[in-house]
Amino acid sequence: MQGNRRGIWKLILLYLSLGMVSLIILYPILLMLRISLISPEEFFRPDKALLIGPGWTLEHWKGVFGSGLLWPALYKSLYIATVTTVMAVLLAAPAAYVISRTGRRWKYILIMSLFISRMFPEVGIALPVSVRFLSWNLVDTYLGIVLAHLIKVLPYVAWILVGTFEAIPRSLEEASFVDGAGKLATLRRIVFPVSMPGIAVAAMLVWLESWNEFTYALYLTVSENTLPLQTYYYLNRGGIFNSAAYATIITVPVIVMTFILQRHLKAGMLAGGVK
Amino acid sequence: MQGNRRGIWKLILLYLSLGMVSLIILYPILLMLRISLISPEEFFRPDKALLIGPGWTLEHWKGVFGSGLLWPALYKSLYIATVTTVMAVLLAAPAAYVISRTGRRWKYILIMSLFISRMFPEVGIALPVSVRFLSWNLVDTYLGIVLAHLIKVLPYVAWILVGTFEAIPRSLEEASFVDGAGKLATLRRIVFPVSMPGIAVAAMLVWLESWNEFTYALYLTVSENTLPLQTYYYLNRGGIFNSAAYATIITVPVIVMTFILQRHLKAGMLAGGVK
Amino acid sequence: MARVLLQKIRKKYTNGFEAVHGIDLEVADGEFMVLVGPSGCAKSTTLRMVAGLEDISSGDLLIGERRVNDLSPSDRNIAMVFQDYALYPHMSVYENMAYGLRIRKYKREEIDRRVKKAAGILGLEEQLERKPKALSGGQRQRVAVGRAIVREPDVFLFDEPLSNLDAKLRVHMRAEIIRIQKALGTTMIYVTHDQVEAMTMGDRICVLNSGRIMQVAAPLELYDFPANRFVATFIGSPAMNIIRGQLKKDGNNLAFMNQTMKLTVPPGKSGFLESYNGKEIDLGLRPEHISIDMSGKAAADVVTGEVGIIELMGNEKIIHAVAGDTIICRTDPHCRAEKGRPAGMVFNMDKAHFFDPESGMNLTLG
Amino acid sequence: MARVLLQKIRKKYTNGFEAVHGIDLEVADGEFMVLVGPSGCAKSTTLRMVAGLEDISSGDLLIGERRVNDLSPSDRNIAMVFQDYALYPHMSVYENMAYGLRIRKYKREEIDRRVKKAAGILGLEEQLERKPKALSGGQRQRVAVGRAIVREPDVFLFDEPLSNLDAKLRVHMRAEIIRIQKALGTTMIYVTHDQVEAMTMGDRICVLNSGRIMQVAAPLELYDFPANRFVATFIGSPAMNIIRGQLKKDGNNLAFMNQTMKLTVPPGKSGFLESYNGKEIDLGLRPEHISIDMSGKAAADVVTGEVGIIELMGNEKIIHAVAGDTIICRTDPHCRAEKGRPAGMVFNMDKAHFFDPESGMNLTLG
Repeated sequence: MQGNRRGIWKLILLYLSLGMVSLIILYPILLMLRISLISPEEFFRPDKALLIGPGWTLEHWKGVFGSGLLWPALYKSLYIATVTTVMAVLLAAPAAYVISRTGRRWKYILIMSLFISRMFPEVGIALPVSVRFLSWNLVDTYLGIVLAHLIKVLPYVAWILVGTFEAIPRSLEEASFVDGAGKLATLRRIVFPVSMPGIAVAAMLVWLESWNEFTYALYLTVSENTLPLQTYYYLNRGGIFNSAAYATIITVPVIVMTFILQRHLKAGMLAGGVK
Repeated sequence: MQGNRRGIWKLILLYLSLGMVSLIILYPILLMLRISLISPEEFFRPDKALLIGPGWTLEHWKGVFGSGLLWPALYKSLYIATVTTVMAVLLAAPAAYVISRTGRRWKYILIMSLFISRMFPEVGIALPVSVRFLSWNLVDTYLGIVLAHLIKVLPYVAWILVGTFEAIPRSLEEASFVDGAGKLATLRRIVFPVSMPGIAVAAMLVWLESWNEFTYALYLTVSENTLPLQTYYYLNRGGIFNSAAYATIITVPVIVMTFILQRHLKAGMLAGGVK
Repeated sequence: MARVLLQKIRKKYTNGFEAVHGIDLEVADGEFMVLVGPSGCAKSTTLRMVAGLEDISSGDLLIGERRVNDLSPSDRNIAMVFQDYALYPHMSVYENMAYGLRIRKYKREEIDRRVKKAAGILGLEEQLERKPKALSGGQRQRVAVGRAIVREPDVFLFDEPLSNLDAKLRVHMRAEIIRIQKALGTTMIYVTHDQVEAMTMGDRICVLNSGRIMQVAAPLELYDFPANRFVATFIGSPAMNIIRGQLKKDGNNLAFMNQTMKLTVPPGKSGFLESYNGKEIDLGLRPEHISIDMSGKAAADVVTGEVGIIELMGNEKIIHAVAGDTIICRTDPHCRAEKGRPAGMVFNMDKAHFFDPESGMNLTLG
Repeated sequence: MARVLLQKIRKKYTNGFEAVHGIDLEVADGEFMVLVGPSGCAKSTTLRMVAGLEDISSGDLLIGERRVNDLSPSDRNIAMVFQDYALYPHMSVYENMAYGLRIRKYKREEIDRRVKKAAGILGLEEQLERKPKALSGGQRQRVAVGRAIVREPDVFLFDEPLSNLDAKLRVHMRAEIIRIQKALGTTMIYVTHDQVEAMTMGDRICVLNSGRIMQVAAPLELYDFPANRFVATFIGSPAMNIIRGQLKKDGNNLAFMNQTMKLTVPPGKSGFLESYNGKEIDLGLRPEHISIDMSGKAAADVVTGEVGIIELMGNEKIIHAVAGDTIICRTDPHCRAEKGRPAGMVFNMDKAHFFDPESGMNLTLG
């Protein structure tokens, strides 16, 4: 039951919604950027105009860059996110390959551990984890946070990779065997190249997850902050403008990667791919 | 290429892994419970035996129940989780139904907003949100946290519900039309009953998500804490035993719901269903 | 029970695509009409317009004497069986059948009587309390039919209802549906893409192509006297051979000829073709009207070709032989034609059809 | 090029299920052998055991003179075409075909020569630089075949390679595969579930059922002289009629009779059946060997039944008539039999087969 007029209305509604969604997504980002550039006088003026308006300043950014706190935090965040990503892919890929070739019972275990690790309260889990890490001298170390992040991301990297490997028909490997290649040559020349896009997506998602992570870092850090901690640290002390500058710095690679990733996103990948 | 012996080894390996996974999941929970029941002397003894061993006490629990801080926090957490769930389902269901009956372009918008809302750093988004809420007098109110939680959960409730409604073939509705029912009667007598299991799963997942949520609550709360905040509050002040008791209280409904949910979990639902 | 009349029914989508180009069709009261055609021919769209599930862009749709264009599906007093059965999964078989009656506020006893009667007709008495997922494919199919017949509607609409069943069950359900339709005498419009199903079931068949009606006729009439080249090649498997050539006067008779063959047009058909003398024309001949002669003797109406593909069906052999075009013959399974070797094809020209190369019209129907 | 010999090959899974029960089969050098059977008959499992993709539980598999049971697929010098083609999606057509040769460390010029030659045979010269996803279904199929032929293996193994193509392309590719196999003279084992494909392609056909060989024979021999009731009903569509009855002495001849019919056993067949006098037996007759006589006269070997389902195919009519059992006849499309009316069925007893009711063996083969 569709007519010409209804079709046009639908299209208008569609673009309106598209605009609304973009606005809702864009607005807090612009607001964040603006706060990092607003002068305190303007910000605390009762009848302030937030997004547009007078009172622009680079003071806060100069403060952030000059304080000597940015670079260690940036380095730590980059280091942890990158090491977590490499470790997660190296650990999850072989397991995921085996699971994708084995059967339903393993997949059930995986999906359950994925579900449980996602649904249990982080503040609850972080406490015994940090108590344990304390006795292993892992609190306030890079390794400690990497391990905590691995607990968090491993099930879902495994899940994305199982999906990726499952999409490779077994007959592809069998054809390679019949063509004369061994198990290892088949992995290297067929399975790995074909699953490369899925692995790349999984890696980028893990990297973002670790880059953004807040709760575990909060529990496991005493001295050197990561970027998200630094954001909260300033806010907690009323440094709202510096906090906004830090939040902006965190957001830049997220926007870049989102832009790259959105072309590769499929509903299936989101099965494990969406946080 | 499978033989009898390999089959048995595979089975042993399977159950070993199952045991390992259970242990990894169970261990922090038991540790948490134990910390809430251990005497401080035992806990701070250098050669302490953590999980088993002497020094059991109910002191910390008595403290938690007697402090007068538990009941308001529990009430606030329950209230927020429940209101968020009801609102999320009521808002998302009609939109999800329309999207499931419309087409790919809407689904793309939904999946993108889902992805973006999941991948953007919470510490970054929470800042402009709380600045905005400040000027709307929503900071430190129940409504403020509910709204923040809705931002977080709406895309993925919508995603699960779109999946649920999509699984209902359009011909089912058409059959009902031909059978003489109107649009509304069809929704009430066919679509709604058939999609009930999916709606229930979505509701439970939202409830858990809101119940566990920490970052937004941290940013938007000044006086009355939710349970996760209370856990962190004690920890921050060195009250590790009270913190463990709070964490245990948070975990109880999570375990119950996980137990109920795991039977209904399907890979497809996890598309949006896993946090 | 009522006739259904489609008058200049058109369907044009928002994007400008015209799916149905103003078709006229009358389905008589109590008639079993089958709509058949290749995928994309708009047979389902046409059915859904009759049901009210698709808007009609222009034209008039009459059920009985009522114009129903603007009525909702629920007000047209039709019943429809869907390809996927569309059973309500949360209701028992009984409730599935009773739903339409409950919506229309029938009395409880009347509902019970009608459902039980339908269950009796369909052999579903034992399944009434079961949920659809506990039923076999054939039983689900029956419930879908049952849901249609309890309503005692003016018209049944069936949209490829058997395509999800296996071959054996399909043959059985075809007979069942024919039996029920004849017993109830309800007008039926039945959509299928399967020509055997169409020919087996329909009182008349309406062949559609790209939203236009190609021919409406009884099954064997369609096969023996196709109105045009489309129907000729769509109905029948393997398809009718179509050979391009020219008509030329050859003594008293007309002859069909091209580079590889010269065939005499029988006197009975010559009359219709006089005006095509010297012009291009398409010859159509079914595979079973070409026999293979391995004696090697040249005779009238024999064309020699090289044997290509041979398909062995057990009871017959399908031989593809190349003589300019590829010509398909249906022969005895013991025919000794061999791949790559020459074979003589005897054309039974009494069964030949001639089509206008432009319009595709069958010129020999008179 | 080599013969393939299966000796008492068994396949038993870890869970105790025995899929293949010790089968013996010899495929001669250069022969085109088709494995056919219903789903679950283990035809694919058998092929995969020959390929080395499934372990052989016991028995000997010989390719040429070598026992290859314990060799990996890569060492058996076989090539396989998979149902889903299994083309490497990240490689071009050229690289797909060259992969097996590269793995075996052939010289670059030799690889180039062989790939170009195979591309020539298959008409893929224009597609060599394309990726599989840029190809049509038929072209993908060709690449899969090309990948097999560049290797110049001892044996080709084809696992339902045409089931993903549409009917028209399937007929064409069948001919193509036959042509290539004959040209190269390579031994071929070809699995299909489609009996027309089996009969059209195979030099010989091996009919499998539940992991046992039912019959190995040339196509028409299989149709005309089935070794047992399974082959009789599996090959041919509609299936051969099987009617249970008793043999009794009737004057000089044997007669087959049950409650609805009495038929004379022709003298040529009587000899084999003497020992079944007075015993139960199954009569088998193909639908095309029963004709319909509407004259109503009772005569010898005529059985009267009530017409049930009528399927109209265009060139023929399939009539299901009930006379005790349901009997299926293949008749002229203009046959005037009508549903629900009686019809006389004339049994051509010269074409009849008789099967032992217990073992199912064909007793009239001699």
